[in-house]
Amino acid sequence: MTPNLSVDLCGVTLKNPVMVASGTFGSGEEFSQFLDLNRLGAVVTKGVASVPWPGNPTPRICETPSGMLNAIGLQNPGYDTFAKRDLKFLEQFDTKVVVNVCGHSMEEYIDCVEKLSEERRADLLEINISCPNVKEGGIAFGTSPKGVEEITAAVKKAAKQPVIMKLSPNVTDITEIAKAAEAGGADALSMINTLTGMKIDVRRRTFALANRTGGLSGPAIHPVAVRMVWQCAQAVKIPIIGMGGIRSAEDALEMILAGATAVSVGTANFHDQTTTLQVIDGIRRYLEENRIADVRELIGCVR
Amino acid sequence: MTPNLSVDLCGVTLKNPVMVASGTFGSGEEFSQFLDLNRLGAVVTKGVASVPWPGNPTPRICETPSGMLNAIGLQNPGYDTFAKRDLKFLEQFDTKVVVNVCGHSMEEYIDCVEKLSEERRADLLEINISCPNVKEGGIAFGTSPKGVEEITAAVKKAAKQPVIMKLSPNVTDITEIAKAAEAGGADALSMINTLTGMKIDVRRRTFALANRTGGLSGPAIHPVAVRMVWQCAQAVKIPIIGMGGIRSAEDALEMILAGATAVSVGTANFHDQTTTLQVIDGIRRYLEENRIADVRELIGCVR
Amino acid sequence: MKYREQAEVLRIAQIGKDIFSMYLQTEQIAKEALPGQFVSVYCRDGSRLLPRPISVCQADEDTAILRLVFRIAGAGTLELSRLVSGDRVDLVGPLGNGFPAERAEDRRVLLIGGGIGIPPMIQLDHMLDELGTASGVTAVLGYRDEVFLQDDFSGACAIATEDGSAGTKGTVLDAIREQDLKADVIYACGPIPMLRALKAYAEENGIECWLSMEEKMACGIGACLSCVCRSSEVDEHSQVHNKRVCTEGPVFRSTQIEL
Amino acid sequence: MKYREQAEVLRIAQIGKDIFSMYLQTEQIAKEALPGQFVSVYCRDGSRLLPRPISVCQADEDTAILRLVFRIAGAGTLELSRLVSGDRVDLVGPLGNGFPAERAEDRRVLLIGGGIGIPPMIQLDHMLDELGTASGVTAVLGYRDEVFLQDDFSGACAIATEDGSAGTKGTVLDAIREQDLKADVIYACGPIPMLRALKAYAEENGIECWLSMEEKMACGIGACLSCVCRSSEVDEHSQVHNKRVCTEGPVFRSTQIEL
Ligand SMILES: Cc1cc2nc3c(=O)[nH]c(=O)nc-3n(C[C@H](O)[C@H](O)[C@H](O)COP(=O)(O)OP(=O)(O)OC[C@H]3O[C@@H](n4cnc5c(N)ncnc54)[C@H](O)[C@@H]3O)c2cc1C
Ligand SMILES: Cc1cc2nc3c(=O)[nH]c(=O)nc-3n(C[C@H](O)[C@H](O)[C@H](O)COP(=O)(O)OP(=O)(O)OC[C@H]3O[C@@H](n4cnc5c(N)ncnc54)[C@H](O)[C@@H]3O)c2cc1C
Ligand SMILES: Cc1cc2nc3c(=O)[nH]c(=O)nc-3n(C[C@H](O)[C@H](O)[C@H](O)COP(=O)(O)O)c2cc1C
Ligand SMILES: Cc1cc2nc3c(=O)[nH]c(=O)nc-3n(C[C@H](O)[C@H](O)[C@H](O)COP(=O)(O)O)c2cc1C
Ligand code: FES
Ligand code: FES
Repeated sequence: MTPNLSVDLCGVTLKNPVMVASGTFGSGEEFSQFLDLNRLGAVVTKGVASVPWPGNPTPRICETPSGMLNAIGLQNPGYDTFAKRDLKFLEQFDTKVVVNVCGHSMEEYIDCVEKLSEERRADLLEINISCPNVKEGGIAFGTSPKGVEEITAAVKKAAKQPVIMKLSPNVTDITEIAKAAEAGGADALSMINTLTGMKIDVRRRTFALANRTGGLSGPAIHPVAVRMVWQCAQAVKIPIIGMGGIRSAEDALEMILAGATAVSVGTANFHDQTTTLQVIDGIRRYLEENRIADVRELIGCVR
Repeated sequence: MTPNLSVDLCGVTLKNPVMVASGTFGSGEEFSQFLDLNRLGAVVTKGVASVPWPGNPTPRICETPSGMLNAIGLQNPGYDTFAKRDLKFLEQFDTKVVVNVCGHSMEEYIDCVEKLSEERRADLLEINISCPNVKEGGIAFGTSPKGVEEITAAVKKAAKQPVIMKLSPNVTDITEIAKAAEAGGADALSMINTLTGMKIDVRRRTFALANRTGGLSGPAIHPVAVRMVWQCAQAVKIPIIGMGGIRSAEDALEMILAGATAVSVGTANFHDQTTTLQVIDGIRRYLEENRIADVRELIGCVR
Repeated sequence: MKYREQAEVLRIAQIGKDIFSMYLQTEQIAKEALPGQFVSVYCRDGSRLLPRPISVCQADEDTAILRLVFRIAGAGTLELSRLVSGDRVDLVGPLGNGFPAERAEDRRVLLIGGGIGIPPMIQLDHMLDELGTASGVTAVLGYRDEVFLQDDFSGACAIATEDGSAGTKGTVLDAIREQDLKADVIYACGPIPMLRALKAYAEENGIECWLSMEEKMACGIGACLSCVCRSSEVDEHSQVHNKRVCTEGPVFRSTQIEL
Repeated sequence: MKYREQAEVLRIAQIGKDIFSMYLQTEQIAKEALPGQFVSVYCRDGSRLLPRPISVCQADEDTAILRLVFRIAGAGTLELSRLVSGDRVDLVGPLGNGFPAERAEDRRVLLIGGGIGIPPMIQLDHMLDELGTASGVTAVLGYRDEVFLQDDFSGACAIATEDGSAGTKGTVLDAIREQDLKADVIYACGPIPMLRALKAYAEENGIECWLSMEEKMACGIGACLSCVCRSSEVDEHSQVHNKRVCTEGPVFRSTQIEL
């Protein structure tokens, strides 16, 4: 008996629940030299905006214990190049494509989502409302329930594809934010984006990142991510894509047991380009060893 | 030239800025077999309440990448035993004593602080308002600015010693909380307590901790702690005690450069009982190598 | 006294499926380690901070050589299994109270070990053998399937295996009943279900019974309150119904604790 | 092609203060590695996730033996320095573009290395030596104090040391001026201040100049946009004034980038 690994994400069937985390995998081309993209549940692309963004000055990253900080600043080539080059490249693969969208303002998000609505190569949209560089008086959209509900509703109106809202973990109560996204009409949630952190270069007595603060990712944050996925799985009815520090099948299964319908592998791709495949194989092995016929039986079964 | 390591914390002189983090060092007795407590800037005791608390069921801890989760649940022998045994034990040492206070309700905090106000062996009080088991509808005092200001003001009224408020990192904007504590009259801030996390035991398909969630500590959280110390150092005028993942002099110096007047070593004590001494020696070496006469020159010098 | 030492691996060998036996050159730890005490073993990998508590299996007072026997249970013990002669490993110990060997005087003794709970019974067996004060010592060893370490005991052992591949098919209690083994005092280490059954058996039959407990540990020295078990009476140190396995234990009189 | 391999350490030796030379048996990487390319070296310690980019110092096409020379700069390179023969290490490579050796044809070449930027110049030197098409190749090596690797170059090298303990006292540019070295093309690797000075020198004197850049890397393969440097023109891939050091670089024409 081969166990079923496929899951349904807002009406889109993934061949398995393992995707990649936006920004850690480009649009897949670079990684396609190391693994067969056809094997992935979905490719999630680096955040794209309607026009090219230069991103932040360097250094943009630094290593931290079992993790890293990044402040790429959402550098991206803009929608047109992205569509012509990246989406075109992905066409050849039998996998789903989730396009991650960023913006400085409500209008920019909507602009990009509208452009994408004509794009049949984008199966799902993931809206990054957890990036630190947006207007509204310095507070990211993603940290106030009202802001989240508004932008979700606006994006939903403009979008043809199912909409995944990507949440920030830098909040007092993640379930409030999740409920606001659900109320705004989100079809699914992605969580978590990075925790805001800082490293100081003691030798040079300055910030390790040019941007001063950056986003903490990697295994270090896994326990926080699992907690938030679990909390939100109890609070909302829409599916959750769990991410944050996944580097093994066991880490992915923790997310699924906590309530995630699918998972994304991010920082671990940097350590081993084939992590996603190991996660997929490990989940299959777990199901076989435990005689579980369908991965969907595991979703949220730890309460 | 021997550099000066001593710092002033709310009028109390510490011989060096290195203390221990509450709950990771008992009241020092167990660790005194491995190191000379006289060398520490201060000993911070495990949280004490007016009466004994049984704490949570086991398992109370688990390991995570470069960190750990704990849900001890503030087990403590109650004020009387603590004073007779633990404070008595600490009397023999030439170091400062910070007593960490916990409570289920405002009244319990005040009760304990009042008992301590007669206690000359307690040099400073650290009020843990970031523990998850308090009343007020499940929201810890520590996560709303109003709650923080109120409890700070109440504690200040009852306390004879300087009052350090210990803040939770599980908030959207730590500077709001810090400002509320300052407004309530806090003499200093301790940050950060643990980040709420969860681990799932995939083999047994249940929570790794009996309490389900626990507090994440250790090097994994260091970047988040440094960020929060830095943010608050720009936002308030009272001194800050920095903690979260410190395991080397370099980690401690990051905190000091970010704006901490003193630092606490927590989880790292479990890995190496003598971490505090290595941190002290390393800070001294750094000052010597960089020809800095006084550690106080470093406080907050990275802006 | 407790010591923190960098011990050198003298030799390490696999002695069963996932089970390793390691000899370490210590300075003081092995000189002072008593049966039933344990050491905290620290990983080298920087992502694993907490100690791995491992029981003293043998400790030579003269040479200060310590023997540990462990099963690969996860990443930390996997790391330990890959150590080679000449490597150094951070240890803290000896920790905990150990078995009260003096309670064996003039009494019939059962030493009961289940699975990876067997190693600590070896040092106790050797000590009782040397003392010679007990009126008969029998080791009863329980396994899932594969038998290991039985030759390290000073006399013949009663064996139980779950799959019946050796000795009595069943548990250590089945072996005790089958061989009609009598005891005035029991010392035991093994999985919780075994300890629970022994506690009931001993208390029903009025046998003095000492159990070695396990719990997750962070400090290993009594400071953090991670490792408590429930005690029948209010504990003096904690002032509540909790005893620290690393300090008041790991060995408890069966009547002292709830299981 | 890029490969992920577990390479075996053949030998490792300290060749200067904190500087190590390591030979690795690869499968494909050393067969295809060009001068100026680099490999991502991964740590074993689970707390260090990101690759350490290290330049190819020598690569033997026939034996697939790769030589890396590195300086202990932090915990990761410290870990690498403790590897011993027989250990295995995860590598990804060869990465980046490498130096355009063909630009040396019929031209006077200066190979300029500063400190730990010297290793990649060795493979380029050997290649130019083999090709034999350049009209003269001189290596100019700059050090703080202690001189290393100069014997690995095929000919005599001009040396500069900051403390004057060997060769010209001062920088590589001081050595170039002192020895009045002429070039039509410069290849260089070293610290940013050196590269900045060379860029200015080359552009003032109309010399074609190729610089190998460094930046912190997360993926090493062009996917994460960590490692960009500022480009003079809009880059085709990024559509902004950024080029990826790991992909469009690490070697850039001096006029392509801002420093
Ligand atoms: C007093 C005492 C004596 C022990 N003696 C032995 C012995 O002689 N031989 C032996 O093989 N094992 C012994 N154990 C169990 C041993 O400590 C664990 O198997 C080991 O810690 C597992 O570590 P890991 O990294 O391989 O597993 P992981 O599951 O990856 O460990 C994760 C964390 O959980 C802790 N942990 C996991 N299992 C246990 C456990 N059963 N008890 C306590 N902590 C645990 C680890 O120390 C670590 O902090 C003893 C435990 C105790 C408490
Ligand atoms: C293309 C390229 C080629 C290089 N070739 C060599 C070489 O041949 N020999 C050599 O000794 N060094 C070389 N370096 C520098 C080398 O990568 C760093 O010294 C090394 O990564 C430091 O790691 P660490 O863990 O010891 O230091 P840490 O400072 O502890 O490293 C922390 C993090 O920062 C990164 N980092 C630190 N310094 C640098 C740096 N200068 N460049 C890029 N990342 C850095 C590390 O990779 C790691 O992710 C090269 C760098 C690049 C970009
Ligand atoms: C280098 C880097 C770039 C990222 N870029 C994006 C991005 O463009 N859009 C986005 O929504 N998240 C971005 N993220 C966040 C990840 O998608 C993911 O949410 C986070 O890293 C946690 O997962 P991980 O711990 O597995 O990396 C980025 C993360 C990293 C490390
Ligand atoms: C086992 C354990 C017990 C703790 N108990 C307390 C406590 O009683 N009171 C308190 O204010 N903080 C307590 N803390 C939090 C620490 O004091 C500290 O704020 C936190 O662990 C971050 O520092 P670290 O990463 O260095 O451990 C505890 C932490 C741990 C790991
Ligand atoms: S492990 Fe800390 S008290 Fe026992
Ligand atoms: S390191 Fe990722 S793009 Fe260069």
